[in-house]
Amino acid sequence: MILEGLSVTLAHYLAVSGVIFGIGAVIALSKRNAVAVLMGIELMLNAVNLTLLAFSRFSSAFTQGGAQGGEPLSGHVFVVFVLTVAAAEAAVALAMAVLVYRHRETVDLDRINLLRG
Amino acid sequence: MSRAALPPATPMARQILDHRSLLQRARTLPGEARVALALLGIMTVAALAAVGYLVIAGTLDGRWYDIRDLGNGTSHLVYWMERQGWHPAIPYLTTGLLGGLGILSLVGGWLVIGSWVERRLLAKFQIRQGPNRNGPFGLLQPIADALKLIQKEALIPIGADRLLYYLPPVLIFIPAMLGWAPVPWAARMSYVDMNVGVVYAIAISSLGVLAVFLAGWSSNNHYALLGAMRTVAMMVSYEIPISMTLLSVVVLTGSLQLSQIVAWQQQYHVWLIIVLPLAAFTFLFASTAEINRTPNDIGEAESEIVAGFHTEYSGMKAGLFLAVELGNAILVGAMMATFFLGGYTLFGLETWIPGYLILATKIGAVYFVFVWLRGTLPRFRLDQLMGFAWKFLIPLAIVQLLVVAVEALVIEQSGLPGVATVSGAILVNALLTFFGVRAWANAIGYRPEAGASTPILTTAVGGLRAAARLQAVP
Amino acid sequence: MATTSDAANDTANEPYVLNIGPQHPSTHGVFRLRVVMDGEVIRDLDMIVGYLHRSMEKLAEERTYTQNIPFTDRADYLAAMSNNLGLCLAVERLAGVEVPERASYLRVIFAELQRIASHAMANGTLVSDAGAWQTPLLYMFREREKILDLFEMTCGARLTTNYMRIGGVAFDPPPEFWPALQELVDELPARIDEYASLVQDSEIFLARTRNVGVITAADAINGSLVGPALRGSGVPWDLRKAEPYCVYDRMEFEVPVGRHGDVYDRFMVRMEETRQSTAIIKQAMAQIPGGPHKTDIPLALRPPAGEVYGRVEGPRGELGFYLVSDGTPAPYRFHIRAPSLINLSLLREMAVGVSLPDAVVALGSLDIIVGDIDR
Amino acid sequence: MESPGIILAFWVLSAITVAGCLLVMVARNLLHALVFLVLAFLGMAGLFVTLSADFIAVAQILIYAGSIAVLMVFAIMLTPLAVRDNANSLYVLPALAAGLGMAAIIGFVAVSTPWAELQGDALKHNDPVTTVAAIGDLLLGRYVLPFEVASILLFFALLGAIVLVRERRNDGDPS
Amino acid sequence: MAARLGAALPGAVTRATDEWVEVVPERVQEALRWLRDSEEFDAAQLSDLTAVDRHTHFEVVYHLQSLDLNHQVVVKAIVGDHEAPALPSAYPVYKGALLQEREVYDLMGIRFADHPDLRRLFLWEGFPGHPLRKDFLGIGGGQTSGLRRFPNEDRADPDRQMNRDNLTSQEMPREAGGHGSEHVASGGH
Repeated sequence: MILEGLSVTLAHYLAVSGVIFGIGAVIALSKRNAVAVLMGIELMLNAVNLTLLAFSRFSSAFTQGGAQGGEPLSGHVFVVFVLTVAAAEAAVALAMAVLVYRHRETVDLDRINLLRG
Repeated sequence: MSRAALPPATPMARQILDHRSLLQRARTLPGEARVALALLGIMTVAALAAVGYLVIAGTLDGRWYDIRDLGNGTSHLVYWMERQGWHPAIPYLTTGLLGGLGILSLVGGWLVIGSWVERRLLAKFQIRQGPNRNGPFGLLQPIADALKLIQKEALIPIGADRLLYYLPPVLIFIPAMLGWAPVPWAARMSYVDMNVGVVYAIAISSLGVLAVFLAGWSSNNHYALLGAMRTVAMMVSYEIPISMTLLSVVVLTGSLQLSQIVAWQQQYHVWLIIVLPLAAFTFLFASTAEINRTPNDIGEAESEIVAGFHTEYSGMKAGLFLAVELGNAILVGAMMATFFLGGYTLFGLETWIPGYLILATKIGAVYFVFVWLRGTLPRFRLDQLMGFAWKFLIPLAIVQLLVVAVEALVIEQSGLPGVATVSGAILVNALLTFFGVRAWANAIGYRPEAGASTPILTTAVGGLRAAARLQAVP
Repeated sequence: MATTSDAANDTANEPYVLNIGPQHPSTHGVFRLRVVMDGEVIRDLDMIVGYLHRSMEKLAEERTYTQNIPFTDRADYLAAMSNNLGLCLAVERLAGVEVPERASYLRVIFAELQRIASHAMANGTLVSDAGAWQTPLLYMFREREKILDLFEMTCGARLTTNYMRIGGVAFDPPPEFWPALQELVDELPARIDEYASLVQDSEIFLARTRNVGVITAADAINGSLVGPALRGSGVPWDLRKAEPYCVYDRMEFEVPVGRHGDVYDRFMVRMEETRQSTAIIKQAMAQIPGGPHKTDIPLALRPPAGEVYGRVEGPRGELGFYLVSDGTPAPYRFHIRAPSLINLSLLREMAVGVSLPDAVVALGSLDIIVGDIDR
Repeated sequence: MESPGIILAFWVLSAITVAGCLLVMVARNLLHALVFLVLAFLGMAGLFVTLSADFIAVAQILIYAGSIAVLMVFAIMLTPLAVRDNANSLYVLPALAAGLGMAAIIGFVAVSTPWAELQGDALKHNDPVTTVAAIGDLLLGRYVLPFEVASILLFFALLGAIVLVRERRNDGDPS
Repeated sequence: MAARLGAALPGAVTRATDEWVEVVPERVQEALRWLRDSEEFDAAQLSDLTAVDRHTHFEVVYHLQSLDLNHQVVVKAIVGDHEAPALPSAYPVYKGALLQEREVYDLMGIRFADHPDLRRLFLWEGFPGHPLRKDFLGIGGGQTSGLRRFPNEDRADPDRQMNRDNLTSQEMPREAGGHGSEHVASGGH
């Protein structure tokens, strides 16, 4: 087969996750619109999820049912928590965006400089 | 003059029976053709009888050519391919393609027939004829419709966002098709019998929201945007009661796998609609909201916002939206049948009748209910619908879930015979449904509007003073 | 969507303008509402009419009185008989023409048939506006069809009947008419009950129409509302009782009056009126005498100089004809007091601040006919 | 993981996901960006499937593509005058530098670290396992405390969001 | 009736017949209010409002109806200025005058002072002339009745917020968001 010898390893997943994390960071840091920043943050969280799942899948505990003392699916559980936090964070952040818009009529983060007075 | 005596409105069945055009046409056929037709009919009956005998006698049981289970055929194909020593990807891909084609053709065929059925049924509800020009009983009408839609001009509104305008008709089709994956058509016969079937179904159904929103937003039309926002708000709200009710089902049956849910119903010889009537109602009602059908079709309420999110679509793009609407109705019918109506089982009859036929019948029944509702009921208002979801369905679904959790525990672990525990659960849930619904409706301030709604009859005339006098009399 | 009430915000937010019409399923014709929305709620409303304006009143000044009767068919095209009747009564009063008794009975029968047909349409479309996909509408059309068949039988036209004449009616109905009419009035009460059972106790319909579009009795009177819209608000005002024309003083019937003034009451008033109309037709059929159906009048009728305001209770309420004559065969001034137009006076009050579906239902409950609005 | 299907799926899905992320970055229109974001989320869900995480994949679709995307839709629609474009701020170059730096570091660590002890027989093992039951056991067993904390967090997030955007009640005339 | 009205509002009544009362045009609103509020006449409803062009002057005719007493009162106001007729509005007294006065303004050209929303009702703003006047013999100004668009329909009054934003595109200013084809104008903006 053409694909022989092209086996996918943990490093592949980690690299992809790193790239996504980097792009997410760029979006989060460079966008003006609060919603766009939130998109970047969600992408970064996603990248972390991918890392967690990859480690979970590639650890020997996964198939040996925790014979070496590790829980095989701890990574999955962490991801569940990350999903939870992401959902909560998205809800609150978007509520804040709406609120800020209502008071300042912009969600341009460069112009929201309340603390500057 | 001749029109003065219109035929009175007759019941639907009578009208169908009175429809003699096919028989009349048969009488005008030449003699040979009639003989040939009769022979064909006799041969069909004989073949069916033979197959039925073989099935009942058990000589064909479990073989790949057993017509009761198309899944057996596929598995035999896979075994054959593996015996040839081919690469494992080939049988995998083959079966995947076969199943995909099967589902696509089935759903496609159903779309064609379903649109005819809907129009005919609605016509019967509305004391009119319905499509009856193209082919016998107007059966070719859907094809004519499709041809008409295809050759229509594809308009793009000025100021529309082109990318987002072209995407949604396609996007919305994807979840409507993907949703069929976990449906068990018969024992061992589903496209992917995944472990997380229920969650998958919910997740896939939530994908359609975005397509609807994009369609409404990109059209650059205020009706479309209003319809899109209404649909999105409604879908998001009604996902919660749907998830809650499906959670009750999952807790009771102890599995997220659709085939296991059907198996549970088979094991206890009871449909879940009997065990969980409230959940079944919630699911049906919330589904009508999810798929935009009467009485919850506020997203495309034609008397208010014309056609809602697909106002600006023309030609086949509009056709795709309409097809998806119908396809979603069938998909919901399949889910309803699987979760609450025993799926492909029919109290033992599934041994004799192919399971997919039973499931199809049940889907048809649910679809009939949808058409019936559409032919009968007015439409809710958005705030009423939202209030109904948040104030009524969700609290009741939560209570139901708690009760079901206890029942599941009892059924699983009490060691009592299943008949006793399940009957107890049925009783408890029926009581909960009856009293819980009434009590909660009372608690949130619902009072049925009975009486006092007929007008006052008077022979006096007058103005404000007369009006005050009339209202003063109780 | 959500906004605060800050003045700054209000000016900053683009108003969300929705054009309902001129081509829209719930405007019942080429009628246009320009609505400023805030989410689902209507903040402002403007009514744009005139798409069907034919300047009937100007055209009428160049035609004889008889030649003007067909115009009235086309003003309120769902109540042609009542419109014919209104004009004929006004001209007869102006010119002092006597009407044979048989003609008066025929006029009552046809005007009441027209009322049933028109109310059927009004209530059917109202339920359609509330979202029932045409089923109730088509049930009501079943009876309307039969009434239109009777019209066709009598005068050859179904919609623009042009049946009444100054001094009587154009034709005596053919012999087949009476058994057909008898059959219709015999089955009508049962059919109306069937229709009512389909709709009036429907929980969804109640939820959509109860306490929606409420007009108080005082507002309804002050806003010049007439017909079922006025009676729905509780005011027992019906010209057939107040100043009986034709032979209404010999008929026994009751005036239905609503309790709350909401959309549902207007719907129910119309339902009850169809029942009362059936009763009136039955009485008229029993009482109708023989004799001529028409007085002969000169081809070019020259009423004496003067003015008259003649009015009848049409299906939509008081339909008035203000005629000024200068002694020539053509009216000097010909004004139609159109109930559809004037009933819209309170639309803005009804619609602003409620949600769009409520406004649509409220508009439907006023039962407008664009031909009548625009003339 | 040497089954050709998985290898193909990995590369295709990675390409889709990364492309989606890049398009989010360059899209001029916020709603276009949202569409690409959903694409990236779906690609990510596919990657999760290749890691035998069926439940997490479906949850990813449900929560990210289904819910968070819709939340963003609402946020975008509720701020109508806000610029609907996806413009970059002044910090674009530093951000690019930082992001690329992070990606480079993670990539370097990922590739250069010898993950030998993690690449035993486990990787040859492709049998799908049912993760739902196991995750459930873990959530209500070992991780019950974080689970409860998460539920409280969700509750307060719900509460906070409602309180934040609640409209001031302006009784009286609505116009 | 004329006597009673004259007694209540001295100088308001100019002429009276059996059928109607003519009042001074400037005081018509006052007279209507008195008629509405008086116990004796109780003219609660304005059933009809119209006008007649008498070549030299306009007659504005009010048909008032008492529902409780079941009688009709006809009030007329003779507006002498045929070029620029004007009259106080009946709207403050009767809400039902809203559309009827707009109709009279549109077709006869009589301006009603303090009417809240005096725009043309059937015809578009800018339509030359008022068709129901006796001296209106055809559309002048080179315009025909078969216009493709209704000119200035949406620009009637720049102060009204509703008109201002009629033809701007919703939230996304794109190339053709302005007043383009009829499609845009009627398609739901």
